[in-house]
Amino acid sequence: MSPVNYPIRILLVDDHIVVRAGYRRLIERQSHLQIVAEASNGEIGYQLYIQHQPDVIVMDLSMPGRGGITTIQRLSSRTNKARVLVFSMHEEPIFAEHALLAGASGYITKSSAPEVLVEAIERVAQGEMYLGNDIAQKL
Amino acid sequence: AQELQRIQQENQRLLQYSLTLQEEERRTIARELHDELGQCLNAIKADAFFIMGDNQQPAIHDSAQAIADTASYVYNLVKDMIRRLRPAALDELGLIAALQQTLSDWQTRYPQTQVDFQTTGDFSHLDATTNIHLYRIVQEGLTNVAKHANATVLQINLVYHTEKNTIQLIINDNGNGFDTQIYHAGLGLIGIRERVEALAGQLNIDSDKGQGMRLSLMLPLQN
Amino acid sequence: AQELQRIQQENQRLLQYSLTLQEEERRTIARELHDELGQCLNAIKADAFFIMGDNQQPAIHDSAQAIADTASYVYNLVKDMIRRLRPAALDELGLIAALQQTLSDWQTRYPQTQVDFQTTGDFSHLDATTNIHLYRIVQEGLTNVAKHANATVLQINLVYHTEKNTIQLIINDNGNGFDTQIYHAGLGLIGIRERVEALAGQLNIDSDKGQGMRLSLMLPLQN
Ligand SMILES: Nc1ncnc2c1ncn2[C@@H]1O[C@H](COP(=O)(O)OP(=O)(O)OP(=O)(O)O)[C@@H](O)[C@H]1O
Ligand SMILES: Nc1ncnc2c1ncn2[C@@H]1O[C@H](COP(=O)(O)OP(=O)(O)OP(=O)(O)O)[C@@H](O)[C@H]1O
Ligand SMILES: [K+]
Ligand SMILES: [Mg+2]
Ligand SMILES: [Mg+2]
Ligand SMILES: [Mg+2]
Repeated sequence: MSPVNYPIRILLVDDHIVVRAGYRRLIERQSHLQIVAEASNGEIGYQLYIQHQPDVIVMDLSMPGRGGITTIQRLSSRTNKARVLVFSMHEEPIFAEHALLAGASGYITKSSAPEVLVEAIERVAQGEMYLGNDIAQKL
Repeated sequence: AQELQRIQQENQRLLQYSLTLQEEERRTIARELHDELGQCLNAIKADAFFIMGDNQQPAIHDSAQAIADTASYVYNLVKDMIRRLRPAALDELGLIAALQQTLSDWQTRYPQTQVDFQTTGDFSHLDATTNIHLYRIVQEGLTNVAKHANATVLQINLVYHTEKNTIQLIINDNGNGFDTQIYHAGLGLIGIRERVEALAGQLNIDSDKGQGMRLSLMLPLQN
Repeated sequence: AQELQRIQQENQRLLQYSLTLQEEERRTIARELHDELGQCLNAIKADAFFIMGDNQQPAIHDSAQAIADTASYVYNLVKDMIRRLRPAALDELGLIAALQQTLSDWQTRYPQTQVDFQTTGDFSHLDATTNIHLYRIVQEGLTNVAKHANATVLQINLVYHTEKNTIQLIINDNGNGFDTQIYHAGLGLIGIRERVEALAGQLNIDSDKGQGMRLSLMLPLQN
């Protein structure tokens, strides 16, 4: 576990505007979490990571253009500091396997309860690995 | 004879075309369901949870709970439809990952049959059409083994022959088998034959009563 | 020659079969979406409105509003998907009613083209396959007129010839036309040809630059 500076600074990468708006509402209600930037695809997400150096990147996988997995690969080959929490619709464990191989620090599905997202962000910010229950069971 | 060949080529072209269109449509529907419906339902659920957590009035709590339950119910329905239509892993992670996932799901459902999946070569550059046809053929092969074979071992072998630029797929079980002289093809084997034909490939089905079944196909790759 | 005929029949059978499967699948998806989703989304919206009416906390009001908006958005999306997949009127009211509905929607969207729809005979006993093929052919014809013709008049004529037990469909516009010697068939005309072939019918396309286009087909009816 590494020490964490609060608030935890978050970059949200998801192509779906409804999802971003929903999770922004949720995260902003937590006083110890802060969204510093939002991106609608992997390319912009990568640029914004460099610009803002957030503590955690909450990353969707399926996005038009450069998707989540290639963006994670690109981030991990640039720095070992990027902590990516994958937040995806996909519940098949093969997606989690590929994401972790690419260098992600965590994987939760979008059907998880909101507390799970908050907890996963905290744990990943502390340098731990985090897998949602539904995925961990299947792996 | 020339006329015959022309008609056979035309035949193959039409088949290829209509299978491709169908798979394209499935992909579009699956994507829409996935990208739009699924995500919106999750967003609705998240807001409902928030209301429940933040509010003590029982009437409001009940309504929020009802919203969350309905959203979950619809979500599961949509997930099921998506799975039937098109495996997301195929487009996003490639043929091998999609097959691994499908085989591991199948193995969980049919633990009495031991599945052995082997690949030789690099399949990351297959075009989308070849991918989906190979995937569907394995899918039907699995359904048939579950339905008819009562096998203890199922081997699936995917080989890329570099020198000949062909792909070979073998699906082999040690179950009941059937007499290839008198069996009645259902929609499954016809579908497999169609897909192989659409890809200008060669299909072989070997079986006999009590001898298991071996389906083997060769596909030439373009370029 | 006999071999040729056999292959052509086999060809037609496969085509018919795969088109039918595809339409079946569309129908199933449309029905599932229709029967489950619409009602559930309305229930979610009703609960969200209840929460908004009963609660003053701004954060809760915002969440309930977001739920209602998202549910409406999804509802419209689903309605759209269903319409694309399968015209409800076709199964429930028959071919003529479905075509009337579709033509009147089209007319509203393209008021500059005057649509004239005429039918002769009774079409209430067509089988589901013939219905859907005829419907899809008209649908593609309409799309093409909107896309390519720039016509002021569009005539659609559906005639049941009792003596020959055949159906004739004519789609005729007075727009740009095209040179039938050099045009490039897209998916639309190939799809029409496929459906006519699957029904063992005859297709004629007459057109020339500036001469409008006339698509005419004859279908033999079984029994
Ligand atoms: N792995 C297998 N082991 C034993 N028999 C098989 C196997 N695969 C196919 N068969 C036999 O071949 C027949 C045709 O298979 P096919 O998949 O075409 O049709 P089906 O499975 O009976 O029905 P459908 O696939 O249309 O649901 C089967 O009914 C069965 O008798
Ligand atoms: N009603 C029409 N008036 C003028 N030109 C037409 C008409 N219908 C078809 N065409 C011509 O025939 C061509 C082939 O039509 P087709 O429907 O097969 O393809 P498309 O409409 O171009 O593309 P797609 O249908 O695949 O979206 C068109 O590109 C157009 O040039
Ligand atoms: K905050
Ligand atoms: Mg996405
Ligand atoms: Mg079968
Ligand atoms: Mg067209």
